[in-house]
Amino acid sequence: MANGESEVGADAPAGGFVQLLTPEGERVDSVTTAEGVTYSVSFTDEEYRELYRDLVTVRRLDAEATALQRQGELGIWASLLGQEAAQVGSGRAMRKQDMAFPTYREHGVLYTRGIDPIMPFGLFRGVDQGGWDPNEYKFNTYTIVIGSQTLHATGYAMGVTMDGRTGGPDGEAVIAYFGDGATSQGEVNEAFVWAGVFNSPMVFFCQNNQYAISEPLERQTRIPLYRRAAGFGFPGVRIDGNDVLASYAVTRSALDNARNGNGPTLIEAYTYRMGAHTSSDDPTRYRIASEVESWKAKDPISRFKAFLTKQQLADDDFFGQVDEDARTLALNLREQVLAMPDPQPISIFDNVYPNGSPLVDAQRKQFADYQAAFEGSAH
Amino acid sequence: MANGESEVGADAPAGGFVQLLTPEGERVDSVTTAEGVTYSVSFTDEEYRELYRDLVTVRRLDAEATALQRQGELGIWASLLGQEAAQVGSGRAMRKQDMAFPTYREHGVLYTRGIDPIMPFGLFRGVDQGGWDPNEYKFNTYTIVIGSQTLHATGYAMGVTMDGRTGGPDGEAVIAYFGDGATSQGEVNEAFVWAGVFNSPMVFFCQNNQYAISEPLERQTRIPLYRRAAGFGFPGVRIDGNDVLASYAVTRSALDNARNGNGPTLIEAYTYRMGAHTSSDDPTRYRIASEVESWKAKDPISRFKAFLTKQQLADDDFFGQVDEDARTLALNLREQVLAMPDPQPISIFDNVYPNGSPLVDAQRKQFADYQAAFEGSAH
Amino acid sequence: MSETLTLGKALNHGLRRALENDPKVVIMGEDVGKLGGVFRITDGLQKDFGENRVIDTPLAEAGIVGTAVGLAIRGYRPVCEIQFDGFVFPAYNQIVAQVAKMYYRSLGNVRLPIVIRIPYGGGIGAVEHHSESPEAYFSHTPGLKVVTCSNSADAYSMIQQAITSDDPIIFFEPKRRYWEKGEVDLSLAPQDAYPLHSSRVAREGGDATLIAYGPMVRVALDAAEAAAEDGRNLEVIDLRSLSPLDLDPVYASVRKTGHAVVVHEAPGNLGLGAEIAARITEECFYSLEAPVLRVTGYDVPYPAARVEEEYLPDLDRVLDAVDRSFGW
Amino acid sequence: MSETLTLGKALNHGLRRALENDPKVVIMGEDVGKLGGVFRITDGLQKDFGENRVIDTPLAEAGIVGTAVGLAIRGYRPVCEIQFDGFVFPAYNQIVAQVAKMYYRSLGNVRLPIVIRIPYGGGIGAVEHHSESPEAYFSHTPGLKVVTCSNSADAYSMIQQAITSDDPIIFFEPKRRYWEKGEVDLSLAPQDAYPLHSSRVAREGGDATLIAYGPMVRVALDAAEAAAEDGRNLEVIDLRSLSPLDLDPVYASVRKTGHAVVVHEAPGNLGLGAEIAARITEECFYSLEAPVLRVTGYDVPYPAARVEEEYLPDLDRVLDAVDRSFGW
Ligand SMILES: Cc1ncc(C[n+]2csc(CCOP(=O)(O)OP(=O)(O)O)c2C)c(N)n1
Ligand SMILES: Cc1ncc(C[n+]2csc(CCOP(=O)(O)OP(=O)(O)O)c2C)c(N)n1
Ligand SMILES: [Mg+2]
Ligand SMILES: [Mg+2]
Repeated sequence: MANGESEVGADAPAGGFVQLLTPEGERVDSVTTAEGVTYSVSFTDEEYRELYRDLVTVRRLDAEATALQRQGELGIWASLLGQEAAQVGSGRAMRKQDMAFPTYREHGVLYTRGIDPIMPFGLFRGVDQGGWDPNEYKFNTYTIVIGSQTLHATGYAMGVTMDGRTGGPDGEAVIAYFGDGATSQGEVNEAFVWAGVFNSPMVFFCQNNQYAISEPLERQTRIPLYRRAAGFGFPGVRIDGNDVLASYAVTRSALDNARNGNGPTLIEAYTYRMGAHTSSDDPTRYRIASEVESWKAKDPISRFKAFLTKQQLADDDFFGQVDEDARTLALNLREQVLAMPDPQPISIFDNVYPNGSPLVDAQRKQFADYQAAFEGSAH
Repeated sequence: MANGESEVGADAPAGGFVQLLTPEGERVDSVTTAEGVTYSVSFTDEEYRELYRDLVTVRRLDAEATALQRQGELGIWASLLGQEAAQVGSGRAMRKQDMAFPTYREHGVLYTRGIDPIMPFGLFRGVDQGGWDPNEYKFNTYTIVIGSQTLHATGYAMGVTMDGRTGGPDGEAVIAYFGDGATSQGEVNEAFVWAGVFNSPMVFFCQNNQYAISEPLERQTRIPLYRRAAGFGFPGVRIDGNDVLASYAVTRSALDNARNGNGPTLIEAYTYRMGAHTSSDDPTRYRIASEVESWKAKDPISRFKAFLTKQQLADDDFFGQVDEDARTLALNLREQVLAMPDPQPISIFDNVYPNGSPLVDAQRKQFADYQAAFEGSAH
Repeated sequence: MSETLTLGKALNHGLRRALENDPKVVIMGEDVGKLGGVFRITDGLQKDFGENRVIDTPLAEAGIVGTAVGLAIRGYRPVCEIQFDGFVFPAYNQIVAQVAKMYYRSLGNVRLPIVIRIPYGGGIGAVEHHSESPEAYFSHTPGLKVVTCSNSADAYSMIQQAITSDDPIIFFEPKRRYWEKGEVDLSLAPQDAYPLHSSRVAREGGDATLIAYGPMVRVALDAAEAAAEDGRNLEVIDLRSLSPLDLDPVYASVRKTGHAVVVHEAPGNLGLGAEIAARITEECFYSLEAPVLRVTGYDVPYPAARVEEEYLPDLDRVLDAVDRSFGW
Repeated sequence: MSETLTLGKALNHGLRRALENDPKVVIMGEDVGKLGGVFRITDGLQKDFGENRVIDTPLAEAGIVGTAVGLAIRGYRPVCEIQFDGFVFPAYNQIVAQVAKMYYRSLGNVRLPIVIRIPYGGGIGAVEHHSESPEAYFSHTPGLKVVTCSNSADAYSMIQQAITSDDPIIFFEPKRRYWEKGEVDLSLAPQDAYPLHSSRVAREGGDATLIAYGPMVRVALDAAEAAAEDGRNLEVIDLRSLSPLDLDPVYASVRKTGHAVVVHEAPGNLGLGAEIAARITEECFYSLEAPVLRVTGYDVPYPAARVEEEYLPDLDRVLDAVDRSFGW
């Protein structure tokens, strides 16, 4: 239960969280927080099934990426395994006009925005730094420096206000993603200051996956993270981050508040990073198997499958088909990754400045001459 | 009333504050906050009179500094006018073993630590950057970059814990001073994170004097500043910053909590900067006279004088003597300032590195040779 | 329409023009609104353009630059004021890791037409952190452009050119020259003014080349005056653009004079003088009659006000270097 | 007691010695405890010295360095780990405005014996911000000392020397050399080792002088090997100390060879090569047969992994520069 004391579900952390679907796949009709805010969802059967499809698809694509990395086809991969519900729910909660500022792990959000999942693979393969047009996709480039994107999001949101694009259901809202570790960064807290002072149309979406690489949550805070918002004068809500329905309901409500001109909200999605931090990491050095096991029981997909099954919203044919479709997509992704051309060496001199620079131009020319001479020589 | 809803005194801001002496000079016996913490003081008559003496003295010294600046004897001066109670109360609340980390405005705290008031004048006259030994005086050098000292204080406090110097009444505590504007800096919020995570023996003492140069409080926050602490998991208390008794009582209690191992507290001293930000500033450009007038009625010294008079703790002879003594101290300060020698030009090469540097040595020598040649020449 | 204006007032006029010419231009920073900035460079602008165009921000430099990035992504052209040189460092991460790199990162998809104005340099009798010259930290950073002005006319035009440029630009303002007067043609459109990233011969001469920028141009010109009395004709080049450097006029001059002295306030070690000396030597190896000499701040933290004159390059130190060059 | 150790393991041993030798030494940073650091440089240290000596900190670099300042005032000797070069910038304000200046500010009363370890440089196929060479930003800052090691023996001794020094030191670790092996004498006390702030001739030769540091020393040595096959004898100098620079061995070499090439990964513009070139020219003006040439990273943001080899100086580019120097 958000900000409240009562708990929902045996699996809730102290202080509770908003949960609309239990780990066992039971639907909770609605949750009313201590502040009197009620959260619920109403989806058609088809919409429920599509949410399931999203969850399975993003997990499957993620698994493919992990495999590609192991096979040496990607330089690194930051897996979202375990965080599918947080990402799919919040991503689907966005409206068309909303803008997202991701970290390096929001592949699931990206997918739900309707963006071709290949988009971030240039970054992870090492052929580019993630070069797309944020305004075209309403999805900023991945940000690797922890926390910096929260200020970008806040500035963008200030611009939304200045453009007069808040104050009604057609208004625009902005969502900034970040992790539990990021909450310690000064810049993130400055974003909280700014969003409060300018009443910006912002949702701060914190995926608390319990770890910042090896460091457990206690290294970042001694109280639940959602309570940080109170210190800056806006609401903080904790959700069961493994419950796609809670993620959807609370994010949708917060985004709508923002677009209506009611200012920012912090959402803490309480979840778990099931895999390594990235493919370079070895989590066995800092956490015990039983902890991972206990989170397996809260898996976002199996609970949703259980729900669909119990409610007879889907059958094995459907599940099989979803798996099959996801597999096709994944294989397609694999092909696209393998087909990615390496950048031209000379391209390292491109896109340094919109207006160019004589220094860079001179170096480009020198480089070209050197390359040419080289190719001409015995080497 | 701290964190609570009920107000004490007609002059309290919304949300209330801890006040033990009203603007009219009425003593409030004790204040119990919504959290059930009771604050009170019990001073001997002599101690009350000494507090008054402190207040008058630091104001008088400050006025002398302002005059010295106008006369061109100081490069700049950051006046504490109006903030005497916050500083004297919190300064006197420190125990001998406690350590303070000031900004550039804590002349009153410095004075109550028993330090010769001349100490920071090297900085303001431009003969040095404020060069004293923090450990000798248990008072760090003035910090000009907004907020940075809060992290230094937190690190020092971590060291106190590591040294096993907390956990009892002899324990050490650390107090960090900063302004309302500083609360927006990322580094200050990182200090809150750290102090919370390491349960550091810290008091964060924020003098909310309503302005950061020209910017009013609304530019930094939309809720009262003391509530920031809740976001980081430790208590925040607002006090009437113009009430030396509240400042003393709450700071003493917070420092004692810290030294006993109970972790950090944020104190917001709600006060007002009666003068300009510094001697370089022109406050008429951004605030109206009536606002300043309304704060005059809450003057920390006149209320204390009224209290002493009403309680017959002091008479005109005493007040006259205090003024006279303060005047003597101020004239003494003036003489010391005027007698401050200018630094030797060559001293710019001193104290760059504990172990020296050949680069600096070479430049020192070159400089000396150049100076010598110059003096030898026609110039 | 030529007027005599202080450098500070010329900047103020330039900013006003920029606000008039493009509704997407916004000014943001600490105290830039009601107060008009601690140096009054933004004086009167909030009054005339409103709180949405001239924004008093929270006291946090990373926030100023970080939100400017977001505003730029949204289509705005933010002009950030950093109150003093020594206070830009909380924003350093945003500047070097985000502002400088987003165009590259996004393969040219994101332009950040951000200008970061920084009053810099010493000589005003201030306390610590108020007199620094951090330009090398930015000039060494690919993706940023760095410029500085030395006189009112340049101040007026260059600030407008910087704002209309799509490149992220660090705009250094020589704070101790804010009160120096000069002629400004207020009718000059930015596109007709001298190009932003070009250096300029500020004084012609054939005997030795003085290279300076920002607050030191005046010192170099004064030194040249004094040298002229002794029959030595010094050419003075005002760099104006610190990144990229425009050194062709410098090379041309050095090929003519054979002697070069670079002057700046920043510490010498890895200051701009190092790069300029290295490049001159590479380009003019056979013309140089002496190594390029540097007259700079010393490699110590900026000293207390009462000794800052010892730290700052002055006419005598410049002439001494010229003498040393001739005596090599 | 000589052992073959990787550079990373040598650092680990050096840190262990430092923790053993002085109870005031504390290691702090992100993931330095249980994980032993993302490069395992602090592997096993928390286990053996406890959580008060090897501290996993919150994820905030300004906090790491800022609290280290306070710990140092309290009498500790903090060794901060910054996880990667590109993540030092949130701490930049604390480093340049506090760590570098507190000794000066306090007239010598406050010593901050802080070491800030930064794995730096490219060549490991990483994503953005993980391959940068920001040493010039620190070397330009008075009050800081800056060192880097190029081999296991130096790594072992230099980290201990840096920790025992009372100066604040930025310690750059050549991350792509972490896995290179070398002989280390583990019985060598830091005070008996080669002095921390001295450069060293890594290979003698009389025809041209190569100046390199950190990860590029290996490249320079390989280039010298290759040149030797062609009959050219290159002297290689490993700078080790980046601030202050110890250039006397460089001058001696250049006076002998007349040809100098500086090699570093950082962008050329205002990189250390600029300062070194300027100083060599000043000191060895009449010995130089060609200008000092620089082989450096280009003045672009660090590129994507699949083209980083094009960006990084390699043997061929070094030899090309040597050729150009001889052909001047
Ligand atoms: C400023 C900065 N410091 C350090 C890092 C290295 N780093 C990358 S991810 C990470 C942990 C992030 O943890 P969290 O914010 O919880 O996000 P998660 O990876 O768990 O999704 C760290 C320390 C970085 N990218 N940026
Ligand atoms: C990082 C930084 N930015 C800007 C400044 C310039 N500056 C000096 S004092 C000040 C306002 C501080 O306000 P507050 O924290 O409320 O303290 P007060 O001066 O009111 O006591 C500013 C912006 C600075 N010193 N440091
Ligand atoms: Mg995490
Ligand atoms: Mg204030």
